[in-house]
Amino acid sequence: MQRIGVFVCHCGTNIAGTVDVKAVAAALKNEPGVVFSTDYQYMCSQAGQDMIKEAIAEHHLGGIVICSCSPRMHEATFRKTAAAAGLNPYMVEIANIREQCSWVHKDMAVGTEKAIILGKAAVAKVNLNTPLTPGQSPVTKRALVIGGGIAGIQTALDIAEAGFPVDIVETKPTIGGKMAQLDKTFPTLDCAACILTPKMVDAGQHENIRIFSYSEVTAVKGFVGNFDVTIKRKARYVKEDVCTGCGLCTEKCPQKKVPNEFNLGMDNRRAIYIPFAQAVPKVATIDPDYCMMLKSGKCGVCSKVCTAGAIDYKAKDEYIEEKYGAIVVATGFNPISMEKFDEYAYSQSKDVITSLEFERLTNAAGPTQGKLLRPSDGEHPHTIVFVQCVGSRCEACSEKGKEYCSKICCMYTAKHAMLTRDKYPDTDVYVFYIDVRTPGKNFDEFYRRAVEEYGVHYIKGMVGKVSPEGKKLHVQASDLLAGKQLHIDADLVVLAAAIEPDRSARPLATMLTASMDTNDFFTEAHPKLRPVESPTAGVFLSGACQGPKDIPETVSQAGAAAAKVIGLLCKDHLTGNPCVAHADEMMCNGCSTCERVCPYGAITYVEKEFRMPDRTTKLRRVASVNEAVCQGCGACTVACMSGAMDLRGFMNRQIQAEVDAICK
Amino acid sequence: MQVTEYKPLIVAFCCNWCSYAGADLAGNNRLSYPADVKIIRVPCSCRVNPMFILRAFQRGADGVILCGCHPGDCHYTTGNYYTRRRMALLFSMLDYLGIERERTRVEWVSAAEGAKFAATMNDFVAQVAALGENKRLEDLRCKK
Amino acid sequence: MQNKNERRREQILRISGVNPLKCMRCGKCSATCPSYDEMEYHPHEFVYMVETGDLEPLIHSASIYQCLSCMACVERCPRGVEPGKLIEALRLTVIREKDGNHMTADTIPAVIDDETPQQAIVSALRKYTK
Amino acid sequence: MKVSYYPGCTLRNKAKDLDIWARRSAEALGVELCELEDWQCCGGVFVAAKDEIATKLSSVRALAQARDRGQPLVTVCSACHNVIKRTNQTMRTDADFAAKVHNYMAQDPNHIAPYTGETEVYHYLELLRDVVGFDRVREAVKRPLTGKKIAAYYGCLLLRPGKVMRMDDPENPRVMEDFIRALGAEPVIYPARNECCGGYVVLENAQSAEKRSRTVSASATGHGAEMIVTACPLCKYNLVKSGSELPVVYFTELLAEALGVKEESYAE
Repeated sequence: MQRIGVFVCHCGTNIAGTVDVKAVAAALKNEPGVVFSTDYQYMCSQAGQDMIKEAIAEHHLGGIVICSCSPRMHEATFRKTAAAAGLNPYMVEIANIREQCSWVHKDMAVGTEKAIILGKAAVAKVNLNTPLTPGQSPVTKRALVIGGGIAGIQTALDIAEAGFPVDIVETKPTIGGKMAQLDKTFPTLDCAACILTPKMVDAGQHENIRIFSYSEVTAVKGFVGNFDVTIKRKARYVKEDVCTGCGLCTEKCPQKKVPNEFNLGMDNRRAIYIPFAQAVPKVATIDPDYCMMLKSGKCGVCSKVCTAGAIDYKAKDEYIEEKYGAIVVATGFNPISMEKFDEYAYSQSKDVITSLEFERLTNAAGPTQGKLLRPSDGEHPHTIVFVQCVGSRCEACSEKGKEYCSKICCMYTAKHAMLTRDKYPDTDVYVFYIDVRTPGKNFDEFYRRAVEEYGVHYIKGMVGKVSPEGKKLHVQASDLLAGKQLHIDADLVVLAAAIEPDRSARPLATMLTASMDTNDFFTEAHPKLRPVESPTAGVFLSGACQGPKDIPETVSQAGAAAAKVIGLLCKDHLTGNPCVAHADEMMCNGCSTCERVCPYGAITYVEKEFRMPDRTTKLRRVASVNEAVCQGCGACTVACMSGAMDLRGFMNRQIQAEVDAICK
Repeated sequence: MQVTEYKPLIVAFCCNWCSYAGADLAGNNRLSYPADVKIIRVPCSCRVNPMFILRAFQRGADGVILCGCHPGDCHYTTGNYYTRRRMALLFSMLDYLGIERERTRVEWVSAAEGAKFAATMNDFVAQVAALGENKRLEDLRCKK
Repeated sequence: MQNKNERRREQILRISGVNPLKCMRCGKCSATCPSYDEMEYHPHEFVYMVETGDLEPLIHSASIYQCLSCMACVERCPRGVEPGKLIEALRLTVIREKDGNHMTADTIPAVIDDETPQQAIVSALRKYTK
Repeated sequence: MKVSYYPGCTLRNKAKDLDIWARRSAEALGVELCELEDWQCCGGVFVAAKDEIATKLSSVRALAQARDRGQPLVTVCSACHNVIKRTNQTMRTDADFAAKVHNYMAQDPNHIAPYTGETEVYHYLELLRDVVGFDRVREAVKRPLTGKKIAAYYGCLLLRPGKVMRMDDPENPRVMEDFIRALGAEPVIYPARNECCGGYVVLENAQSAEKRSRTVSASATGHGAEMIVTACPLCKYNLVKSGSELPVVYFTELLAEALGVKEESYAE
């Protein structure tokens, strides 16, 4: 039994107006364990706190109950008070007799009676409290950024600038991501490469940044401040530190028929390649699926022409292990496959393309050197139809598309339409839309310019079918405002394909025990107040892996994620929450149920030796909670069938004592 | 002879992040509800072991209500989904034992829904009061 | 009158299983409808008119007999509204009422020839009569 | 192997040849089509309304009979296939509907155990693709249709609703094209192949059906087809009636011709 002190606060008249505080203090005096009980005008005031400290010392109190306002208000205050008096801060319980009593009841007798019961419940709980000490863990002062698009680059640069080392892991041979493939950017129409490539160079040259390109994260262990990460460096068959990026090999390689993924397969590259001129690192990579030397041992041209001697056909995948304090996910997005939308004839005609393909077709570094030419015959298209929302905003159970709005399509389509009309005024441009969504600075103005200054035909309605007939694409569509079914013979049809998270995100989320929504976007810790943190401590989110985003939003989120990482890495030690789950190993039956319900992956099972009553030892499998990872939700405590799992600070016994006290 | 009005005894479990804050907000806005409701704070609705609810009924509670974050808004991501499933099972078992469905309830109350909290409690108390005392599971040995 | 309209609307929703509130008004059903030009009211208008309860014009319109039941609108609707099923339910509601038959056995000989497959006749009777 | 076979009303009358060639070809491919006893007309169209019970009973009877025989149910006519497959799906997924059907069926003199969607329903083309295999068809071909440019016409009934029919990609199907390739001919892919021919509306608005069918045959002609092949008697009727320049034939006729069993069936 503890020696308990009870302190009833008047809160001016806030409590005392409806609750007879003296009666409460008197009634609680008789509760088991209570050795001291008093009331005071303002417990949270300096005088009130001093009174508590004195009482703790004078009466050798082992636990205190404050009957006052909500614990959400002053629990932290009174815990500090207790600590200052040498009492463990977790020996403090609050009975909420203001928000949940005096403020919601009008009758003094009723309020007083309820306040006494709430006080009794708190006394019953504190009787069972045990001193708790939060654990401390050191912080590895290095960050990992997974994904080297604009989100990853910006996050890495911001962290590096703050003085912490950062590693970027990128699966492609170069950083740059989707933004490197874009031509112009809305709403200012500055060229994507002009604003991105300097950042890529900065990242490549920064003393605090290491870039692991052509690499993947394959395993993550540990917890906030202490992640152990395995990174697979895929064999690129070119020594990264020796290659000068001169590009001679990429001109001499005899294997010319490799679909160029950077141009979305609209032209070819060689088997040894540098994705684009401004690649970082500017190093060649051999594609093992097409290299004749790797496939059949016959060729070796690149090795012969390489003056630096960088080619290494015998290279193997390498695995490196590194420690990190924080991990930022920046795995980005991809347009969805148009396979299930063949009413638009994407797979039946080369002249039906996606918006990203259109982006390459208008890019000076693209397959047509920036001339807008039909992929089928290289002719200038004179009628172009843009179809919005292809695969976005589908019903929830759709087998074809996504339920969400992809957010960026309205704006990039306005950009495409405007640029087309600007460069080729003889071209008719139709945009079929359901809604034009332009919430963003200067966005709607931009869209209006497309209509008013550039004469883009915006038509409210959807395209129903695209029929390739001869050299034309017969487009059948609704014009809802005119009440007509339109039939347009187009030369080019551009589909605004919905975007989805990169495929690598799902396995990565499993490794990180970071949660995802049903669309495989990473879930943020709080949708409004913690938008760049994952619910898993130490894992942060940057860019479109968290939801569809345009470039300005991505860059702001990238900076925000970096700020959170810097805040974490600045600390030498992390103080945990001591109210975490704890397994009684003697009771644990090793069933793994708790492991499965834990949303944080905080529970693992370990084999442990136990001494049996007959003096033999037995190896048993028992649950072990990582206190640095556990967030204290208690899901495991209820799932545990043997009753071994309990939650410190909210133990089964404590809650039952509260129930009993209330029901007495 | 004095006739006392029947006052039901209601135990409310509220999760720390949404519903407890919602209850506080009801207080801040002075939205009254019957004093019969006594709130117990838990970190998450999924911390509520069915045992606690059975215990409350055994000790003479007339109704038990469990409040958590709205589905999808759980501070711990998935806690309230566990709650929803567990309580569906528990309530059907209670039903089998003869505890009326109306004596138990799961309600999602966010931190912004002070008004909903008060309205829910008013409604629930009236509902339980209409049923009268819970005698089915009550253990008289626990009565003083 | 109000009641009759409401009853009809309720029946249409019930037997079609369609929820017109799912419609996001994109017009893809009407974009895809092969009978568009034969109709006075078009698939997206059907959905909206049933949603708002504006049934009278539809009931008296020849449009409801022009649907081919080809299910193109059902297939392509991004929201799973299934306008084709709604039109069918509406037509059934009309033909089930007194004197609602749109076609009778007597009128069939005039519209068939020696080659007309039986399938066409039974289908038409099923679509246009009770 | 043995499969249950549902010919349907039109194959007994106006489209006898569709039926005969299907039977002959199946025999040549080692599949025995066991015609259901006392089958009744499927009604020609699937009535989507949930409260239309009686109109679907004949399909349920056919399905139940196949189930009792332990055989999959095969249809040739696109319309029958559409009705029976969709009825089967409804029996599987709509418990309320199935219960009402059982109440009806319980009054049948030859009452059978309640049917709950156990039977697999194949269109003849699916049978060729999934059970026989197009490779086996290719091997069995005696007179390949080499050089012929054939446009497959699916119409609407074979493919839609895609979620229920599960026959092929409803927007870019390939089963008939693969079938044509297996016979040694060259398929012509044209966009109108999954558009409706006008269907039963030919009796209500002949002009509308004519327009629809013309669109289809013009599209096939424009893409260089020499012939249109279909699985549906009504499609064939509408296409021919609208004055298609191209000959319109049933897929079973082509199959019988390639397998070398066409003359035999003429002899009958």
